[in-house]
Amino acid sequence: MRLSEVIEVDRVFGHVELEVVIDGDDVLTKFRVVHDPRFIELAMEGRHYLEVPYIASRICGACSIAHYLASIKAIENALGIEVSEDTEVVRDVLNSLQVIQNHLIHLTFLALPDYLGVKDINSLLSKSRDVIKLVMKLNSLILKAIKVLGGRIVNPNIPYVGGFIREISREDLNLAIKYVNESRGVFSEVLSKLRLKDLPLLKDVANNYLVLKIRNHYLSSSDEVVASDGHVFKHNEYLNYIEEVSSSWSNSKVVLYKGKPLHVGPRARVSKYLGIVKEVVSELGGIDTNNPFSNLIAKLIEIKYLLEVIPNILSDMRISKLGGGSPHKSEVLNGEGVGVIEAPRGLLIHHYVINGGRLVHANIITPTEINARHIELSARELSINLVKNNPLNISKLRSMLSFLVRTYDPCLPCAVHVSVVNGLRR
Amino acid sequence: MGVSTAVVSRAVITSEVTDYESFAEEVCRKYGLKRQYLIRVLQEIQARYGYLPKEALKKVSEVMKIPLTEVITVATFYHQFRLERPGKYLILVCMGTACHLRGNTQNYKFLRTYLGIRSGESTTSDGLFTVEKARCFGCCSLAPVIMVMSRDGKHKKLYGGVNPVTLRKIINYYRAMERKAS
Amino acid sequence: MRSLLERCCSKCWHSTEYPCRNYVRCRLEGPLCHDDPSCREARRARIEEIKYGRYGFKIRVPLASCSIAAGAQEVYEAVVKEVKSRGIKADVGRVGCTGLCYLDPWVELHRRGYPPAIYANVRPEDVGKILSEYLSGDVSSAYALRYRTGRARGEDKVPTLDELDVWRLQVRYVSRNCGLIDPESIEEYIAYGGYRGLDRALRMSPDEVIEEIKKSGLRGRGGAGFPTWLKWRICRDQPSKEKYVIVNADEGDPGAFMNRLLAESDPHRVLEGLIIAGYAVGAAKGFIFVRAEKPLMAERLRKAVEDARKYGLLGRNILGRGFNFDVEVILSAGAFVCGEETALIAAIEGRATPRQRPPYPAVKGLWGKPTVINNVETLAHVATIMAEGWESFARYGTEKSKGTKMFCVTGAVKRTGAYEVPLGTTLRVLVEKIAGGARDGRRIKAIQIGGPSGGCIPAELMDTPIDYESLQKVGAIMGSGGIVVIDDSSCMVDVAKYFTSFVVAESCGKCFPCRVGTKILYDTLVRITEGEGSDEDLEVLQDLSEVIKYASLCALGGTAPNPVLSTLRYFRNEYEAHIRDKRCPAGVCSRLVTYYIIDSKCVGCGSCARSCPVGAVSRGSNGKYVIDSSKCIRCGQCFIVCPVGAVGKR
Amino acid sequence: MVKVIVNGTEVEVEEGATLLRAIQRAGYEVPTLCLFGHMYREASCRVCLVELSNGKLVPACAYPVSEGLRVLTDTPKVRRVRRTVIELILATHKTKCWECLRKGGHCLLLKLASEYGVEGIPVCAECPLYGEDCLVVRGYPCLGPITVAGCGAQCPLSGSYCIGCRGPITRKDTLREAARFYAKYGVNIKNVLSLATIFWGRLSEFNLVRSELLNSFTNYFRGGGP
Repeated sequence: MRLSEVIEVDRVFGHVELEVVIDGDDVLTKFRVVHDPRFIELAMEGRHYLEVPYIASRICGACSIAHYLASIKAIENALGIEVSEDTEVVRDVLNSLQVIQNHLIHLTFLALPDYLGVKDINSLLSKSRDVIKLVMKLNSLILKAIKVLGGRIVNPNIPYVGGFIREISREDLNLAIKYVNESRGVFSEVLSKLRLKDLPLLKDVANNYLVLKIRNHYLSSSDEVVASDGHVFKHNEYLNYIEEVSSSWSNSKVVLYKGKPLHVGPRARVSKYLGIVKEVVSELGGIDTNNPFSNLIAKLIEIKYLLEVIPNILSDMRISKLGGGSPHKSEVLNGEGVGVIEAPRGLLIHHYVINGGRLVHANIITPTEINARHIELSARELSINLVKNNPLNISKLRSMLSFLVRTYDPCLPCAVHVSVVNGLRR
Repeated sequence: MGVSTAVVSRAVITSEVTDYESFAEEVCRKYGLKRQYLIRVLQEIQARYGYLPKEALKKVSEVMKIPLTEVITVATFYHQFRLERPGKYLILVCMGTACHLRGNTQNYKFLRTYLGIRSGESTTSDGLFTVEKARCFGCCSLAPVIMVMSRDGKHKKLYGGVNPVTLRKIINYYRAMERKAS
Repeated sequence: MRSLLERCCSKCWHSTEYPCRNYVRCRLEGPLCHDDPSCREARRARIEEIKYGRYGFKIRVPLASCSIAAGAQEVYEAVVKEVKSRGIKADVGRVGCTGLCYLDPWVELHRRGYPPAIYANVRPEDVGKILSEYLSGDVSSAYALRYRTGRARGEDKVPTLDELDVWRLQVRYVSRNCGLIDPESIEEYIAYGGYRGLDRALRMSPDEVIEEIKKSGLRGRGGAGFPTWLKWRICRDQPSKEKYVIVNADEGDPGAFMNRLLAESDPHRVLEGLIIAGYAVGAAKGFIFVRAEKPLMAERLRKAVEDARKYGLLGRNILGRGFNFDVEVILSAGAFVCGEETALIAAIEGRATPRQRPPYPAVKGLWGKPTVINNVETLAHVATIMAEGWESFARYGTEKSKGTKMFCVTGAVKRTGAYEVPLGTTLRVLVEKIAGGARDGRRIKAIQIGGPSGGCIPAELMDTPIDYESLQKVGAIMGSGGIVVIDDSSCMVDVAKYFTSFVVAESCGKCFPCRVGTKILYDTLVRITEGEGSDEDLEVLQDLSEVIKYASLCALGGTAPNPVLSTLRYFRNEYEAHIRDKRCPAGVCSRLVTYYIIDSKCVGCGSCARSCPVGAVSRGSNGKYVIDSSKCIRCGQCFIVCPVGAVGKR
Repeated sequence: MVKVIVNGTEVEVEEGATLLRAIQRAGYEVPTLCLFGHMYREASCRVCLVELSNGKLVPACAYPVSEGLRVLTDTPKVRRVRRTVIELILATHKTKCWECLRKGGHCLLLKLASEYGVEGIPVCAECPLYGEDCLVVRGYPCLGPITVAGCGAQCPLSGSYCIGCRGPITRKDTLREAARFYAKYGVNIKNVLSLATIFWGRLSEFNLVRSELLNSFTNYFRGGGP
């Protein structure tokens, strides 16, 4: 039985095509990113290190905070700049808030329609208008919290190399706490109204993943990465284990961990730190971390857990003065550093080499790039299951495969920040 | 219009009368120190010296109790008044419409280059000639027209239909007169 | 009787303290209070003497600013010397200017019985020859005769004034005495019918005077064309006791000199109009606001005021009617903005900045009192209308624009001069027939009418009748009456730049649109004429001009963009030539013109090299001269001085 | 009392009042800049122009009311003229907004300019930070002095320095003054320029900005002084 389908996946961040070729019983899937490269890393080269975060945060509007913070961490790591624990905590909280906001948007607008078996958001609006309204209210609350700590809802400007430009005071934190508490109530309402169908069944063929080791609370950052096989390595040794391979059919590169494909993201984080989030998991009816589709459940879990834990983190802080003062003047002007952070869609790595205060080399590895090969494998597995026993139903195949790609929540603009054309990269 | 506020008085030709203050006061008294006759006072001062010396303006403002800024405002607003000491002969190039169309702009440029007047200035270095643009004299049939006036106002002659050739003759005529006088 | 104005005998009791009501009429038709043939005969003889001189031979020489500039003073002295040295029995009289400037300096010889002959472009050395020819009865070398008497040789060969287009097509309603009477003699003015208007007006009530002016349809000749009677009516109805009347003799328009001509040739007519205006409006004080830059004009007006005061026509209880009115001549230091009513008032009060209207000056003007401001020509018309009756004025002109108007036609015309034509005459008649059309064989490209506030009309629209409404329609304004004829040797962008530079200099700087807007217009035009213009510059010019027009506080700013708007409207192709092909069609904008020497014509005389201020001209190997365009500052001197026209423009 | 019709609504004002009083009484708003109560009512800024029924534009602040006067305060013609007049006023206004006491919301010209879409005023005019807490004073290479206002100075408001996302000011005098301001507080122009390349690197105006800033900056150090 011969079949060749190219599926333009809609309701994702950016443009991607999934090509499925079935010839007899061997199935080939290609995850083709059609975005043209934006050479962001080249744009960063030659820049003064204080300007790099501003460019990094503009790689993509969805997780601009993740890129911004990762860039700051990479610079601080390169120049050996220490920051206080409180600064790290506020940065993690800020990052977690954007993770929540991203999950919300992805769930309601991109993935939920499949989940509830409707065509798209418009039909969803007509059927469950109140849910959408609630989610919007929730989203605006989260954004207000982000504005308090980050200065702006997108492209934050309060966090700065070495701390914060503007002083973050007790009132700011209390204000953020107020918003998060309020949004927790709204989220529980949303959950009650949502009648979630059970997810399609699929076995993860290569269930190895990478997650950032947490420092203290869930989603806190540290400088170590832990793998599914238990191996822990320092973030600046990532090159020994992670390699970027250019794929001939996609503009985005593909990442392998010790030669094997892997996945990152909420499912990886939850499966690694199931212990911490187990009450929430049970409340939401458990999770099969081996099923790629359970990424959606993992997102719900992360939202619920973070909304409960953030207020406590912020209120526990005994800060006197955070940030403000004159600009950061670093004596050290040369160095190489790596900044790693858990972006909403998974592990994000910024690797800078700074010489004379100027960026000489930059390498950014984004979660979607890491997930690329894994999506192809899962898609292959899913198509095999669909085609194997029952008669070929093209439209079902297309919708299921699109649903699968959507659960990975790929963010294509991030995936192609550097050209794949061989030879260009030094 | 050639009136540059940087007041540079080069008294090259020294024989002039310099009783600025006393004359200014006398004129002010003549018009009864009334604010309304400020322009008339300035006109008489200019008639006597060919320009408005700074000292005279200060005196006028003092005597007529008008702020000096106000006096300067009037002195600089009107086209007729000059704050800088003109040369012995004042060449006024008419900028009326007919004269402009018949080439007086080029004549003005020619005079400045021919007499070697530096940009920003309007008087020759030897203080003999000042070249200025003037408002329409009203004898458009003779366009393009220039008027040569001596600083003390005794000599006033108008030349019509000028071009670089005749301008050179006029300049040489006055230079000859000046050489004969000295 | 030494002068018409003195008492003819002891019976006449007229004096400034006890003025006789019929004093004016009595000068010519008198004596009225007593019947004495000798007094009547004395008057007739005196009038005869005024017209034909003591010995029946009168020589008239025009001494107005423009004629003096053309050398009339030397001609006058030559005539006096010639008459004294040859013992000729003749009176040499000074007169005003007829308006035929291209004749200046001219001389008129008039012997009783012989035709009065006008000789043109007289040089002092020609005087002797002309006198002897005329005395011998030969008038063949005259330019024109006022009328023929049939007793002189060569009379038929010489045209009379009425046969010349330049005179025939004119209606000299207000400028009738110009060039005929001695401007500084009140006696001659009265001898030719002067002050009859005032006499008639004082016999009527002020309202009747206003009614008469209303019937005549007279509108302001200063430029706006506001009905004169309405301005007077509003001022008259104001309750305030103290009112003023002002003659606006500032005439700041470059290229316009009809007010100066009128005031220097027939000052009393203007003064008479002012007194009538004062009477009609109920003012006790009048001002004449004249530029110090026109000294002769100011002097003649001041002399007229003195004479009028001396003979009881000014001051207390004029002509025994209980009407007190005095006049003061104010010298303005010369600002174009003073032409605007409120700025003129501010100038008299101290500094010339216009004020927002309303309140209009007629309601609240000089020192807060109701003030009427009229143009020189308007008041001259008032005096003539009152003397001749309103029908004599209403006979001319169109339905809405009545009467005649003086225009100064200058620029590229054969016969530059000031001509008075009835409103409604077309531009073509004025420019081609009266002023003789284009000169030195060029083609007329545009007519600029209305001075810096006016506009440029293309030659195709020359058949537009001259009146307030139709000129407005084609984008120009009547203005004070300055008409500059532009031929194809001038560049319209340069003309617009010239007028804008004038307005930038004259703007009083009070309101933003005019102060800043005109400067931006000027800078844009300079950029265009230097070849750095771009297409959106044209939009900036168009758009900014319209805003300046709407937003400016006074008429100066309101009309400042007219030259730009009209040249953009009719001569857009020239703008585009400057911008797109970096070329000035007329070869005026020096930055876009390259001068070169045409080898075939160059005779190697070297005058171009000598005249070049920057030494850009050098002698080539073949004896011909070459211009180094890198050094050339494009001043055009070589082009001017080259005797054989070997300098070409590209 | 005199009856005046403002934008169709009738209103009564006392004799001799100005049109502005009538307009305000009818509940409409007309911007004024140069009006200063009884001290200065010369209608020289022309910002308060309104349109009469005959299409003429008159300044509301000085135009006396008359019976049955009809006036429109917001026609397209009025808006266009007002916009250009504001531009002309701005052209002659010294925009050293960083040192102006009216910055941060008290600048009438800025309000008018933003309402009528006239650009050219630095972001500093909108930024409330003054004296020590101004980011340039604290040594940050804030691009506020040389970036076009209009964003409400969001970044400085939230604490960080402006990185010029609304495009450069192209007025030479403002750029020179800004360079002096930077030099005065030890902010190196090189940092400012390099930061500016993020958004302005490709703009043609950028060379103008760079040359102006560099010349006046070097003059400053060659004894030019602030």
